[in-house]
Amino acid sequence: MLIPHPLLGLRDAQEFTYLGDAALLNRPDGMAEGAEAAFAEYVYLRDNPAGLHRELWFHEQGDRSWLVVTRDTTTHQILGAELARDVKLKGGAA
Amino acid sequence: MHFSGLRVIREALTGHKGWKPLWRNPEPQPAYDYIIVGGGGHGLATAYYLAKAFGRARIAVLEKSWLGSGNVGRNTTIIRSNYLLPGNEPFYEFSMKLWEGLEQEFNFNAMVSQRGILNLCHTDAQRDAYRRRGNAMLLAGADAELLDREGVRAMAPFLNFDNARFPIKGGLLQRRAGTARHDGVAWGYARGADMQGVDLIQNCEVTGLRIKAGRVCGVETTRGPIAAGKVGVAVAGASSRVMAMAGMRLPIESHVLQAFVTEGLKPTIPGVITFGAGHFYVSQSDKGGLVFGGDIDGYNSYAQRGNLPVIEDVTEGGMALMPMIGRARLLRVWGGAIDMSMDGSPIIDRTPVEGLYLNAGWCYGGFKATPASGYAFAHLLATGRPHETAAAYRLDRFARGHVIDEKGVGAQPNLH
Amino acid sequence: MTDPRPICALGAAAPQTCRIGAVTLTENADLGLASLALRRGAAVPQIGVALPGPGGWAEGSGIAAFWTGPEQWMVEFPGRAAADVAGELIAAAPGCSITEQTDGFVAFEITASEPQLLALLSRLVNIDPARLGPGTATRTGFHHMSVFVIRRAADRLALIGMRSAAGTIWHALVEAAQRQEVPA
Amino acid sequence: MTRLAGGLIDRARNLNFTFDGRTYAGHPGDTLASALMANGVRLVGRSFKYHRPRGVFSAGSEEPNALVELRSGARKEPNTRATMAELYDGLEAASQNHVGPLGFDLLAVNDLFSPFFAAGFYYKTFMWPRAFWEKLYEPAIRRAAGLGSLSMQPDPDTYDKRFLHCDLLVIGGGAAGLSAALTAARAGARVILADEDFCLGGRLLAESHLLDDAPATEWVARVQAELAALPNVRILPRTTVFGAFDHGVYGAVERVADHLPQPGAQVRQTLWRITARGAVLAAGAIERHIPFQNNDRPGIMLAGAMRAYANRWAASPARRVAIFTNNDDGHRTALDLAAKGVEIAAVIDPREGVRTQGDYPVIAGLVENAKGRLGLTAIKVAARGGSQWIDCDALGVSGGWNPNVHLSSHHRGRPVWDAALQAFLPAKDGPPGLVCAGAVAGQGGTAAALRSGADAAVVALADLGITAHAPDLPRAEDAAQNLHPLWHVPGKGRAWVDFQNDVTVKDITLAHQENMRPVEHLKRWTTLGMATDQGKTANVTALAVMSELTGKPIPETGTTIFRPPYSGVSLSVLGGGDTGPHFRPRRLTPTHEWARAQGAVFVEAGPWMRAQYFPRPGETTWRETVDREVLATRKGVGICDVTTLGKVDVQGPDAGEFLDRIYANAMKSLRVGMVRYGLMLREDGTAWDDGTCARLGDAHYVVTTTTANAGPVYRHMEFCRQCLWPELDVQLISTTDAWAQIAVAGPNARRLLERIVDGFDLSNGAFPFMACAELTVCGGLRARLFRISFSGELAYEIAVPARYGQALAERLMEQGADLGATPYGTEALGVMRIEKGHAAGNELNGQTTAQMLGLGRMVSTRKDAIGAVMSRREGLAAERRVLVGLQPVDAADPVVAGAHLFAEGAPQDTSSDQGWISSACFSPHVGSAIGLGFLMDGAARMGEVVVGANPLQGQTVRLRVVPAHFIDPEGERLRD
Repeated sequence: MLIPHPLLGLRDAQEFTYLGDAALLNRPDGMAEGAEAAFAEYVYLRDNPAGLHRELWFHEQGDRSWLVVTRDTTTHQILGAELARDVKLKGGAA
Repeated sequence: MHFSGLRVIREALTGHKGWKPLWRNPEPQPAYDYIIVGGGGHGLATAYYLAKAFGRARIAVLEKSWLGSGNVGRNTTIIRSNYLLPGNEPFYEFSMKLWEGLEQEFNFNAMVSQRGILNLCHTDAQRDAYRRRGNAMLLAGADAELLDREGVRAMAPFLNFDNARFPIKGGLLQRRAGTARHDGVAWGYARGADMQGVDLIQNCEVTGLRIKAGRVCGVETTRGPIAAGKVGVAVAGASSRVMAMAGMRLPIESHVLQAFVTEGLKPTIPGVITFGAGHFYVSQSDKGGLVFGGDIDGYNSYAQRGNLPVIEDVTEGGMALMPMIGRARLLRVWGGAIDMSMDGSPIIDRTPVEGLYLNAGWCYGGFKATPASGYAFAHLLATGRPHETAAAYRLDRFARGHVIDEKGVGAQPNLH
Repeated sequence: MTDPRPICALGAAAPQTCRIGAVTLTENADLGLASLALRRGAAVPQIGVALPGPGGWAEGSGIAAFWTGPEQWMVEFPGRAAADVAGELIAAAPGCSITEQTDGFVAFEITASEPQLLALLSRLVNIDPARLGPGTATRTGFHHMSVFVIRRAADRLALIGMRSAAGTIWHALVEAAQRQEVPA
Repeated sequence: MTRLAGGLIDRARNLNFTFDGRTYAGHPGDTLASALMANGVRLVGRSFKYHRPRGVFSAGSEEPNALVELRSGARKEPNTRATMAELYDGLEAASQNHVGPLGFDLLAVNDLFSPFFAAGFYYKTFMWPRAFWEKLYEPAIRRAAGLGSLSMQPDPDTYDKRFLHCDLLVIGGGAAGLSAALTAARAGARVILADEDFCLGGRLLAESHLLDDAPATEWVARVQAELAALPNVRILPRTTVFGAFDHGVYGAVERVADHLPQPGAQVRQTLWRITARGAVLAAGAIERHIPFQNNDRPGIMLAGAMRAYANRWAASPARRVAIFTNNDDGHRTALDLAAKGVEIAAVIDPREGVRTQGDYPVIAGLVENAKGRLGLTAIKVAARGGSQWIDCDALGVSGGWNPNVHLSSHHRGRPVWDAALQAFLPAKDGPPGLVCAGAVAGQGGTAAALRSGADAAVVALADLGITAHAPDLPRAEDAAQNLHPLWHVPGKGRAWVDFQNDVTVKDITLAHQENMRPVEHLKRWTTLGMATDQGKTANVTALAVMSELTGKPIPETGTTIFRPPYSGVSLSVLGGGDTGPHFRPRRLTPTHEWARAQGAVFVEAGPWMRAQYFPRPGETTWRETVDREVLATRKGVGICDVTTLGKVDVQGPDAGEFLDRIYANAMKSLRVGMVRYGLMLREDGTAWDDGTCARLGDAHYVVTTTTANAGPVYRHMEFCRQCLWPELDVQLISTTDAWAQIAVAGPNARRLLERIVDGFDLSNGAFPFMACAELTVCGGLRARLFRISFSGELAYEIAVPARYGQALAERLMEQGADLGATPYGTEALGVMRIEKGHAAGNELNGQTTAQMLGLGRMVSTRKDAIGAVMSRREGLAAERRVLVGLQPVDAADPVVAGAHLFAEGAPQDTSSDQGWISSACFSPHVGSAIGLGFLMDGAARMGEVVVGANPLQGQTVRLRVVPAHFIDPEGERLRD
């Protein structure tokens, strides 16, 4: 697998560590009302789609950037990758 | 038709004319009391026990492809009950006991072979953890032995004892563990279920769940709608896709696990051996192939195939552990989509939809659970109550904080 | 009281060097290193070398730098391992986050003719040589670790990895060079 | 001898080799198979199940029969295809899978009983008595099964792994591959041309027809020379591309030295990991056979292979041969062999109105049986006039060709049936970027293959934005095959479909009868296609037979997809990167060499090697050593390298806020110059990691992690920084290796340190417990000092740049000689932390909570932090097992980690289980073994006696529950 790093181009996926669904960017507010239910969903439930999946990869053996990669889980085709930091600053993962 | 050695001889002498189909190819009926979605090992076992042990009738198994095409058709065939946590160990030990009488029960040789599983340890902390686990196994009525280095050497002298990065310090041995012929298990259950009158319907994909007023009343399939009293879903690998039809999100990610087999070799390896310092486990099939595996590829996937780095990584682990396998050749690699749950343990539970039941989240360990999973799921479907050994496998354990996390790695499926 | 004597990453008092066929491997024990990260809104500091963009390595006068991550660089101070290079950098780049890294790493300098160097590279890391021309640097996987690979010139490569793994890295380099030497 | 004239072998040189101990001679250019054939050896191996005698069947990697054990000793390589083994001088080969001599295999008795061994028979028997399976049946089956055997010795050869990058990977160096490579090369693309053979040319080498009026080898040589001269082309002969993986990554194995007599120090094989922007699959086609009764006799082989042996290797399996074909290609074999002086007994061709194309008789009919147990002697031909036996010593069979689509379905795309060609063509949804050419794409004629190779290259390169043009290609034949489908010859007896696994038409019929009809059931029930040849010559034929039985067309009966590897790959080359002591990186502490000189025994701690203990002369057990180290530390001063703890530099104006969010407890409020113990939770609320957080400046903290979690914690911190709170101005960098950190512990610790610091006030008032500072030591050496204690003693950790770690250790020992300075290792460290009740990896095992660890109050409720919310879930809050100390009632009793805890008198079973012992050691301070454990309601049970049960080792010990502080419970020593 090759990950299209937005700054470094195609890189061997072996350099990366996978975390999971990019929805993990949207951490609930721990001080808010009903936080426990929101966290239970955040921590444990996943869409797990067969198809396009926005997901977090960490360039652990590279530049230490977290990326949001859009990948098809049925074909492994990758449609794009962004710096997770930029995605979060733009308002989080949809 | 009863199978036996005598029968084989008689048929051999009369030109094999008497063999009957192992199961029928029935047309789907308009309605059933019980529909099991998924004709893999767990689905077939569920139907079998539902009919045989719980006396239920009007049961259908719907399989989108061929019977046994689930993960029962592509795994490394290991059976064991060497678990630590009380939510798991009694269940897997129950499964082990079912394995031990399985072939006689369903009159089909699934080649259950109790040649033992040896988990190697390489540090003192690992040995402490194995001791805790071995004791948990004994306390639950299973068998376990703690071997020291020399004990391991006596069993497996070909391991790398002298030149290893992580020296072998000992191992946890479960002698009753071993392997079973995976396809044989599926076929044995399928044949047994069919003999009990269960309709096994192949090439019948469920495309929708019919739910009225919070209650399931049937399924939509590629072969038309079928009404049902209760629906049990046992489609590990695709659980999220099927349960999405009921509007549910699951604590599951689908991942790919690769497995490997070498060309056939004369007897080389005694039982199952797992490498505690690298991701590698191995056994030898009756045909002589070394069957081995390792870690999952680690990313969400339904593609049923993996990538080269894991192939190299697993093989590297094998070479580090038993360098004498180097001149064997890898014959085939395959990958299966598996349900990786958020705590590494399965789910056998009712769902918020009445009459809809879920059997899922088997991670890479569903095969060994096949008998108990089928039995416990049948118990739940038939009685509405969880089987005593599967009572912890609840869907709400995550929200409530009763996770069953054998590895202690938390809510990250690719680490389990 | 005498000054304590440093040792090299490979464990000896003097750096190792080794010639295998056309390849020369040298432990560069004199390389001073400090990391530099920009704080929010900070301007890129003037430190005597133009800080390069992603994948870049640039040389100034007695100083060099390579990109390590978004708004992060490693600054090289050749021959100045004994100096407080981080302290100097803090002075030169006020308002930046500077961390001394000299002892965090071991640096190996590799020289060989370009074809030999590229053949060696193919045994070390999965980086397309076409994208690792002179003046580039990148961090990548190497024997279950990560290393920085710097193409200092057509015939010079530096490989910088965890100091504690110096022995493993050295072994891997020597072995790769030896495999290269065996006539195929 | 059946050596013919001509061929691509070097007759000037002889190569001697042995097969089953007999010496033969061949020539450079031979394979083991061709050399055996030229020497008249027909019986080469035995089949898997019935141990039927077998000979060479093919001329390539599809070979199902001619498997040998190659070489000897530790280099013995089982299941090697004789057709792929390039001959070298001194080659040793032995037949395999027989008991007794190859010609008289005792296990051939299986063949007599074959009616009992029909498809799936073993699923129906061997069930009683139950215990007999493992004891009797299975061992017997295992001994009979398998093929070759391993030497059981480590592989002595070396292997290489390399990466390559290219624009176009051309797989296959035949007509299509060469033309594709030439096209791409001339366009300036970076090209890799890989072929599994040792000569380029593919099928061109096996044919007699001309290219531009010259032998095809001339064109091959010209193209090869041009390609070899171009800097943008790399030719990889002897290289099998075995797998197509994601995003243009291909795995290939080059057999670098397998053809050399002495592999010696040379790399034997190289694993190439090729990243290709595009690829052309030009792997040719594999001929299929036509099953008939006893069609597995040695001497019966693929007609195309027979032609290849004649043309390329100048070898014929016999002087008198027959051909059985359903297409024109079989006639070509007859012509070529006849031209070489081989007698053609007949060409048997079932097609209507086929005439001879040369000087050989044609019989319109079918071959329906064969004679000659150890080598063919005659075939029975059924023709219109009736059946007759025809004497011949070899038979070439051609049932058409199956395109070699394997790699195109490695992404699980299904091959597509082409009714006109009667063959499966590559999947439409094959690997992106892979274009098929030549016979793979159904373009099997030479002219068509040449053209389609060039076209494929143009198309593949166009995708990459590279313009290429087809070169001028030589004139070549393009004869049609005129194939008439014939999948097997009906009749009695056994007709083999899958040779190696002994799957016959009858087995498929039985599978059909028993409703094992889906192709996957068929394969699994009969073991079809599961042999070392992966069914290359069997799968499509089997499908066709099943299709005949079901009455459904072939594509509806099923297709099978292929999985990697294309052909067997040695585990040595796949896993030959980092093995043995180099399996994983070995990280050494800065004091490693020094510790070694002190006689330290080392232990693996994850990737690190740490000093476990420092035995002294006269000490006979490790316990003796560890007790001494502990007591010396507690009485005087001990020093221990703790560099392995993870260290992360946290800087920036928001560093404090950031740390507040990742630690369960507060950090922002930490004063500059102070250190605080920190507990990190996972987001699921479980305790994860602990360490210290030191504030070195307003915007500068240094965080330590446990050794094991250094990597994961850093990753998590970057996740928090980049993904959760990018608005915080904070920068992170690991400094684990940069600092040599040494613990100095014991009542004399201060006195010792005072001797090395450069005028720094270490008094309790100036530098109290949990203080930190940056300072210099030993006359100007930069250092950091932390007053923290893991041992429970007055203790410090001092850090200096890593290169000075050894010097610092030496200096401390030197300066502390009169203070009792003693180096201690991880064992003594463990003993002291257990005595002090500090949690470590055994307690922080990812399954415990802050509450269980007695740290519940550290989880602040006044702020949001990772894991805080989930730590309050009912299941976690209800957890009653908490950390306690355990001491044996009888001081002589052992305490064992991993034992389970029970109330006295309670039954020892899962339901009564009250906890477990997590850590244990002998405490020289207490004078007995002690332990830490998690016990139900432990805090309320101080003084109670419980039972520690270790049934695994037959131990049951009475233990008193005590506070988890065996030493200095008030913490006076460390604050002193």
